[in-house]
Parts: sequence; C-alpha cells; structure tokens
Amino acid sequence: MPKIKAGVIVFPGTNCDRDTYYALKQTMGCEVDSVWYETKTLRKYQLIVIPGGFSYGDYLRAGALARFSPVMEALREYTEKKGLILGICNGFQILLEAMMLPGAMQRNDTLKFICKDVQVRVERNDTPFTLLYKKGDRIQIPIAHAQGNYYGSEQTLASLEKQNQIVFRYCDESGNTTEQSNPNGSLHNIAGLCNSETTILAMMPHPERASDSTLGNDEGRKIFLSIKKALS
Amino acid sequence: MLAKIFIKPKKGILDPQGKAVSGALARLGFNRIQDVRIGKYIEIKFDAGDTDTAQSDVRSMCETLLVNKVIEDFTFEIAEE
Amino acid sequence: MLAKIFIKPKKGILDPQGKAVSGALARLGFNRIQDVRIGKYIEIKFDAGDTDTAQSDVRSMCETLLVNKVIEDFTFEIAEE
Amino acid sequence: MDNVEKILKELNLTGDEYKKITGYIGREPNITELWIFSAMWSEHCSYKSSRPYLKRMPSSGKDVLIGPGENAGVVSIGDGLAVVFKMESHNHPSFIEPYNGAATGVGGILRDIFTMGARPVAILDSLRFGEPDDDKMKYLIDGVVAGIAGYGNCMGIPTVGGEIYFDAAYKDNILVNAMAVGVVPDDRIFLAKASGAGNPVFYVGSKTGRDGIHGATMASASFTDETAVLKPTVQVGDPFMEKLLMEACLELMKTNHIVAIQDMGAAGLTSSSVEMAAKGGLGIEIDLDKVPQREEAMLPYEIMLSESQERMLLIAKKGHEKAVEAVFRKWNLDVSQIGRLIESPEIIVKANNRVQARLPLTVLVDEAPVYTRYARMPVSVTTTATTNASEEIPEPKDYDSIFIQLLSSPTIGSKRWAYEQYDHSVGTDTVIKPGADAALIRIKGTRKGIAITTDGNSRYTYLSPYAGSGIAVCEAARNIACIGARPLAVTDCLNFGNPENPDVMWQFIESINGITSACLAMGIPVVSGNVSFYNETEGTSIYPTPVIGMVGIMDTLRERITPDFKDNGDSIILLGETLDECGGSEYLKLVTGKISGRPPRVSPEMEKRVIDLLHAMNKMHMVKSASDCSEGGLAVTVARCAIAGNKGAKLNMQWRYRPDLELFSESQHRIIITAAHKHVDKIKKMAQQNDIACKMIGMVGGRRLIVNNRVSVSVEDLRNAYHRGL
Ligand SMILES: Nc1ncnc2c1ncn2[C@@H]1O[C@H](COP(=O)(O)OP(=O)(O)O)[C@@H](O)[C@H]1O
Ligand SMILES: [Mg+2]
Repeated sequence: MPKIKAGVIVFPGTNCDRDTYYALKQTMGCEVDSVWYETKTLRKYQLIVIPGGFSYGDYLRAGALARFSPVMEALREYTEKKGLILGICNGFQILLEAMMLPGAMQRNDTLKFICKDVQVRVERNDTPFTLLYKKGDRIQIPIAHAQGNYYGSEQTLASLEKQNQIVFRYCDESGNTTEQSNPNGSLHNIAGLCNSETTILAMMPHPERASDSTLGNDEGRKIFLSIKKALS
Repeated sequence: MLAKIFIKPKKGILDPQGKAVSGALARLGFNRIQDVRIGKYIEIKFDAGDTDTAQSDVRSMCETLLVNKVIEDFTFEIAEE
Repeated sequence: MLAKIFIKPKKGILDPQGKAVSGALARLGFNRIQDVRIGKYIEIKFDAGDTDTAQSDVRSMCETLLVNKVIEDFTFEIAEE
Repeated sequence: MDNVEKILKELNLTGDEYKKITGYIGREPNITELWIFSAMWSEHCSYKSSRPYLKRMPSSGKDVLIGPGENAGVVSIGDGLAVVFKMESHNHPSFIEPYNGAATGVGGILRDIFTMGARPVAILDSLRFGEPDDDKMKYLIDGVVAGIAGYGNCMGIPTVGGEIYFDAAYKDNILVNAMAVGVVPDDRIFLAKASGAGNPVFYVGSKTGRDGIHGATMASASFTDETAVLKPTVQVGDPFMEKLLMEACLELMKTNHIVAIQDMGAAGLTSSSVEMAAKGGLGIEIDLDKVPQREEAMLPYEIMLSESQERMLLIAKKGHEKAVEAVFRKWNLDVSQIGRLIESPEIIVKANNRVQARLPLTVLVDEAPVYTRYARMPVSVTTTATTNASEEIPEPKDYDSIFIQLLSSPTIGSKRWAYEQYDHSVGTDTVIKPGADAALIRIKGTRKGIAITTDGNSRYTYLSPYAGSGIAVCEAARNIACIGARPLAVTDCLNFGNPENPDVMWQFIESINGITSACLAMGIPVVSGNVSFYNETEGTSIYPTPVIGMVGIMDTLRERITPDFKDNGDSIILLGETLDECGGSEYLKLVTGKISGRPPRVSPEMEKRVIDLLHAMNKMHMVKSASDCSEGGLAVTVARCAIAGNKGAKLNMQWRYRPDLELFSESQHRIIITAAHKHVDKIKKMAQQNDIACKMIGMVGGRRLIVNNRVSVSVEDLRNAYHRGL
C-alpha cells in the first residue's frame, strides 16, 4: 500500500507547523510536506492540515489575512476532489474567514488568551477524523487561543445541529456540556465542526499536543489514527 | 484621500469587551452607562481619481477584507484631506 | 446620549496591524494605498444632563480608561440620539 | 556646540566624561558623535559601575562553550548539541507602557538567542510588582502578563516558567525580567565577531523609527518627572515581524553566506555596528541613507540611536549578497546593504553624502569609563536585619485559618492566572509545565531534557544581599534537582537601585559575592547575565533583586520527577533540617506586615549534598515525588503536593520549635519527597551516610491535610485557596 501523503500549510506566522509535522509522522507514519503558502496546487495530497499559529500576526482578525493567500485557491480546488482537510486552531479561524465553514470566531469571553487542558465530547464518530472514538467519548486535550469563541447566527446554529456538523463540544469531567466547562463562550459549546460531507474538520483544541504519552496526554492521537484508517 | 472606517459588532451580538468596559466605567463612578460597544477605527490614506471611485474602493476593501459581515457592521466617510 | 469615540495610534508610533493590513490590501490589488492606521471605535450610550456634562464625562472616560495616552490619540463626537 | 552642559545633561554624560572624549579624539565631537558616545558609555552598554565585580563570578567549566560577552551564554549538553540562554530586564519601559514594555522585553531576549543560531525553545518571566491592591498596579500586572503572552504566543515559543513576587518596594518601579533558552548544534554557533575587511554589512527587519531613542539612556537613569517626558519614544513590538525575522535568520544560518550577526538591541545600530566591528578588530562604514526608515526627516543621531524592534545587523561574505537578499525577500522582510567592513578600526557614519561621525572604536569600547563607586553598608541592615523575627509572631489560635491565608497570599498563591495566558505547550516539547518546581523541555531526537527555573527572593537580599543571593542560587539548583535534573549553568539579571548611592553599591557587591561563592561551591558557572541599575523613583530604590536563571540537564526523560503525591500510603519524608528561621518570611509579613529579621542560613555545600542525595535516590527509582521547601515553608510545600496529586496527607511532626514557626519556617536546603514505605529505611540510611537530616514526617492518603492536632483542611479548600488568584 502506498504511503499516505499529507501536507502541512505554512503561512507567514504559522507556528504549529513543525509540531503538526512531527505528530503526523509519529502517529500516522505518513509522508509529510511543509507546504508554503504560495503553493498553487495541492493535488498530490490526501490530507491537508492547516495548523495553529498566528498567520499574519492574527492582525485585523485571526485568519482574515491568510484567507487571501494563493494556497487558499488551491485548497478550494482540493476540496472539490474530496481531499481531507484538518484545520487546527488558527486553521479553524482561517477556514471560517474563508467561508469554507459557516460562522465566525470572536475574542474569548474572558478577553484573555487561554492555554490549558479542557474536556471535549465526541459528538459523532462517523467522520474520517473520529472513527476510532465512540460517540460520547470524553477526551482531555489542550486549547491555546485568544479567539476561539465561536459565533453563528441562529439559522447557522440550527442548521449545524440539524445536519449534525458539530463534532466536538466542550464539556465537564462527566461529559456534560455546561456553561462552566465552556472555556471561551462558544455558542452551543462548539469546539469542532465539520462540513456536511465530513471531509473538513476544524477544531480549536490541539490534537498534535495530545498525541504523545511523554507529554502526559495522548487522548488526541486517535484523530490522526482515524484519518490513517479512513485513508487506508 | 482619507477614508475613515467605523466597524462595530453587529446588533444582537454579545460584545464581551464592551461589557467589560461598561463594568469598569461603572466602577470608576460613571454610573449612567447604558451600553458600550467596541469595534475598530481604521484610517486609510490612498490615491483615487475622484470621490466616487474612492467610495466604491473603500466599500470593496471593507467587504472583502476589513469587515467580517457575520459579526460586524461598518460605515465610512471619505475626505479629500 | 451617544458618544462615538475614535482612537488611533499616535503619530510616529509603530502600528504593526496597520502595516499588515496595508500589505494585504496591496496584494488584493488596491495598489494606491499610502498608509493604514488601525485603532478602536467605541460607542457609548449613557445619560447625561446636558451636552456640556456629556462632553466632559466622555473626555474623562477616555483619559482614565479607554485610551492609552502613551501610544494612542483620540477624538470623539456626541449626539443626542 | 552651544550649550554643552545642557546637552550633556540630556545625554546623561558627565563633564569629566566629556573631557575624556575630547582628549581621546583630539577635538570637540559633533552632536551625532556625542550621541554615539552617550550610548556606548551609558551604564547599560558599558557596565561602567559593575564591570570589575562581574568578573568575580565563575564563568568557565568543562561544558561551557561561550561565557559572558556574547549575546548569550552557550553550554554543551552532548549529542552535538548546546543550550543557549540569557536573561534580561525591561523594567522602565514596562512601567511606562506595561503591555509593549513587557512584549518588547520578550522580543529582545529572543533575538539574543536566535542571533547565535539557536532556535528558542522556552521563555521564562520573573516579575516583581507592588502589592496588587490598587488600580494602577492591577493595570500594570494585567498589561505585563498580557504583553509577555502576546509576544511569546505569537512567536510560538512556549513560556514555561517564571515567578511573580509582590512587595511595596516595587510600587513605583516594577521589574520585568525575561529569560530565553535555545538549542543549537554545537558546530553551528554564530557570533557577533566581524571578519573580512570589505565584507558587506546588511540591515534586515523592521524599518527604523524614532522608537526608544532614549532607551539605553533611560535604562541608565532614575525615574523622575523628567523621564516622563521621554514617553513618546515608547516601542511597540511586532511579534509577527520577529517570527519572520527568526525563521529567515535560522534559514540563512544553515548556509555559509554570513560571517557575523548581532541583533539591534539597546542603542540599536550604534552598539551593534560598533561591537561587531570592534570584536573583529576591524572598522565599519555605514551609510544611513540606505537604512530603511519608517518616519520622515530623521536625523543621523536618531537613526543611530533608534531602538526600533525586530531588526538585525549582519556581515555577509563578499559575493554572497544576492543569496542573502533572496532569503529575506522570501520572508517579505526589508533587507538593505548599508555599509562594509574596513581595515581601519573606526566607525564612519555617512548620511546625505557627508561624513556625520568618525570615531575610533577602541575609544568607544575599551576606553569607556569604569567607576569604582563608593560602597557602604546601609543602616537598615543593622536595624532591621538583626531582630528576632519569631519573637514578633504570636502563636496563632486558629492554625487552619492562618495556613489558608498564607496559601492564598499573592506571592505564595498559584500563578495560574498568569501562566494560563501563556502558551506553554506549543512546540510539543513541554514535558513538565508551569506549576512544578522547574519546567522540563524535551529535545526531540534525543532522550534528553532541559530543566529551567528562575529564582530570587528579594526580602532575603534586602536583609542580607550576600545570603539572599546565595539562597537564590541554591534554590534554583534545588528546583532543578526536584524534577530529576542536574544543574548545568546560570544566567542572572541583577536589578538594583542607583549605583551612585553607596548603600546600593554595597548591596550590589555583596550580592555578587553571594552568587560567586554559591556558584563556586556548587560548581555551577555563570555564562550570561544582565545588570539593571537605577531602579529607583524619586530617590527610593527597590529591594536589591538579583534573579537567577538556571538551566539543568536530564540524560533521559525517564528520570523526571513531579511534585504531586502519587499513591495513598506513600511515606512523606523531609530531607534537610528545619530551624527556627522566620526572618524575611512570608509568614512574618502576613502576621506582622514586617520585612525584618535574619534571612535563613545558607550553605551551598549542604545544598549540593542534598541535591546529590536526591539524585542518587532517584537513580535507584525510590523517589515518587519531590518538591522543595521555599516561601511559606514545609506546610506550603506539602499543601502544593497534595493539591497537585489531589490526595490528602497526615503529618505527625515531632516539634522542635513552636509548631507554627516550624511549619512556616523558610529554612533552606530542604526537600519533601514521597516514597513507597519499603524504601524508607534505605533512604534514611543514605541520608545518614551523607550527613543530611532525614525524617519520615507522615503519609499520603485521605481527602484532608492533617498536621498533628493543629491543622485539618480538606484538599478542596486548599486548592480553592491556592488557586484563588489576585
Ligand atoms: N510569571 C510566571 N510565568 C510562568 N510560570 C510561572 C510564573 N510565576 C510562577 N510560575 C510557575 O508557578 C510555579 C510555582 O512558582 P514558584 O512559587 O515561584 O515556585 P518555586 O517556589 O518552586 O520556585 C512554577 O512552576 C513556576 O514556573
Ligand atoms: Mg520550588
């Protein structure tokens, strides 16, 4: 079986690209390229990851300036061919700004950057990104962002719920999606969304930081292993 | 030309920063505050043939880049400096 | 009353955000941009007896809380809604 | 020049210094030249009050590759790798504009690291604030913490540790020290030493504005109302720009196009060009018209002195110009060839096709004045530092309540409110996160880890600069040891008042002596550091505040130890001896509001034995948890371990002193460990062989922390108190 080929997009200001690269290699054993933001085609990949960081310094709005990079054109073309896309943190913000997923990110309601472990509940396991989890699984995973407060209009939220596009929600230790367990004010405790075809997953928590037992937490590892299984 | 652009959170959207500032003002003794909304103020100096072109340029800058219409509203003014 | 407050980086003070946006606008084809400065736009609804009190209230809100005078300048307008 | 006196005053040069200048160059300097002198001869750049004393500190050792003098110290860690680290202050700018002051402090120290070819892997911050009870101080605290977060997070370098103390002594002069650590292959280290006359000089990074023109001068003067006038020069950091600059420099450093590189820090273009050329025994010629500028009509001295951030100066090899430019263009950075190296050892500055300044480098660098300042022991040392602290403390009626108060006091309480704003897990190398005794960063591709901590209790140094400074070194080493690592080397940041004040000078010299003897006794070299004088406002100096940054090494990550209690039934053991030592303690301050008494006794020799013992026991896999006793004493340490492990404990103390004094005494050289019961005898025996006091004081278990019949508090209540925040 040929090795899976993955690309990790690097914008000016991206800073989780090396972490993500390492995690993909370690967990999926796939071939990984760093993909410079000026790249014009992504056809050779089966998985594209838009990693975390501060593309263009997060100036104006997180993700707003990255959205106009040449690679985003290539990404649109790539989605038409149903390639998988994983957007993590800044990647989520970029996908929203690019309108590849509905809604927008506001500043955390604490008005501060938050870096800590949170609990999220897996809402569905019929996506290529979550198939090794059980529905309702609770995983501990770090967040690190200043703008992760998801907003969608009422119609948007209704449609996300109806089409079952919410993949992860912030929850407490017992798996309940309470206000207390919501770190940033996200509506409906949204921590991760997919598109209706489930080829795109965007999430604020960082699975690449929870994929290695040396770091004390590998509960996010199954996201990469799920992708591997889905692509094999 | 000089464009002054005013961006604010859409009506109905919770503005956590505005809320925090409103509370802080109250603690400072400004106790008749009803509402605070915080957005962005952008000044752009640029060349444009005439005011009409300038108008349409600025509108398109706002709509493509400067404003996220899911959460923000904007207005602007143009002056000839 | 409605106060509209415009805050921007002082002259001479680096505005990294404005610089980044200026570059992005150029890449989008707006190529006659000379300068972009980004600050804050604040709207405050509040009660005040008359416009004079309102004026002095808003000035003092700006000076004590809303504006960082070390790096920012501000202007404001007051309307009776 | 008219009005020389007025100008000298503005430039912070003395009349004698001016005479020296005219003597050396054989003529009156012009205004640009005088500004260059004022920067190079400022305290900040020339270390004119401190140089002779700094030399006392031991700076060599078998692993030291580069000691003080370069942008940062470099120490070998084997496997062909080296760690690069340094600490620096950004005190005055942070008081004027907390967010940007702190942010640019982080930016500056990171440049010192990647200038040497190392990729930064961690940031630490050591902060001192006034009591957090007025709005102004809260504003400063919020701004500083957010500024550190804003810069480090955007750069994608984890901020993994630090410390925050609160004391009225810092009310009008807060301290913001930042430390950065990087890793580099030991054969790819870059220096700021120019070579090859004729080689081109490149400027890269942000454009130059009038930012921080008084920076080096400001850091060399006290705060008065006049300094407030300097406000408009405040620097704004652009971490995005620095991220690009870092990636571009690191990419360039993989090639063979450059011979030397130096960041533009204090005194900007002046000090970077002068120092690089002088180190190489060459001269340098620069044309200011080629310097990318952000503002209009800048004068030559303004360009030379600007402290605009995110800029580097580098010397390329002749013929490699295109290749150098290509790398920076790829990263969208301004790059400009602004001059070249010349044979004759002088700096020639041109602008508008005219020579604006022409000065011999030796005079600027080697002939900078050195002052032997008058030093005298302050009266306070004899009046406040000799009282018997314990006599002033009444025994509490309610131990639980005083314990909870201590645990939730700003200085002892958890700093989670701060470090949760720092991205401490980016990089996927943070094995031990903030909250433990030291941070642990793994090095991918090896089994190694580097341990990092900062320490410095300025109440001790106020009461005895010698003892307090020794304690800072000991505590840092102990913190490194508690996570299972071995101390490797030190960087320091010496924050003091006005050196022209004999009291301050005495504190400074004593402090250096304290660091020196502790480092010598423990065999730990000091490889980099920074001096920040003039931390005073309207004549009142801060407490003498030396901060020690220490790096340690762990050969295999499997040796790591964390402070949390692990299993019910484990024995809790105290290594080291508790004395009746409440002088300068948190407990004394909490109860009496006083900072007085004798600080704890310090013995670096004993510290070393305790550390070695812990290390030996850990090698035998007997240590389940470890944490040292510091502020708040034994009781606070046990509480932290209980909170971290979410397990209670029952202590059975055999009192030697009044129980409260024993529980909250801040005696040094103590570590609390836990071990399986079966190992206790062996542990005791090993301790005895090494002449270290060792007592089993209790057992892990239950949901409460109970001490004899004195204390009984649930772990839940301890946690709430500890994490209460400000
Ligand atoms: N400003 C800060 N930034 C990051 N971490 C901090 C900061 N202040 C304290 N910490 C972390 O909190 C923990 C406890 O700090 P401290 O009480 O100073 O420890 P210790 O007494 O062991 O030196 C440490 O892990 C430390 O790194
Ligand atoms: Mg400790």
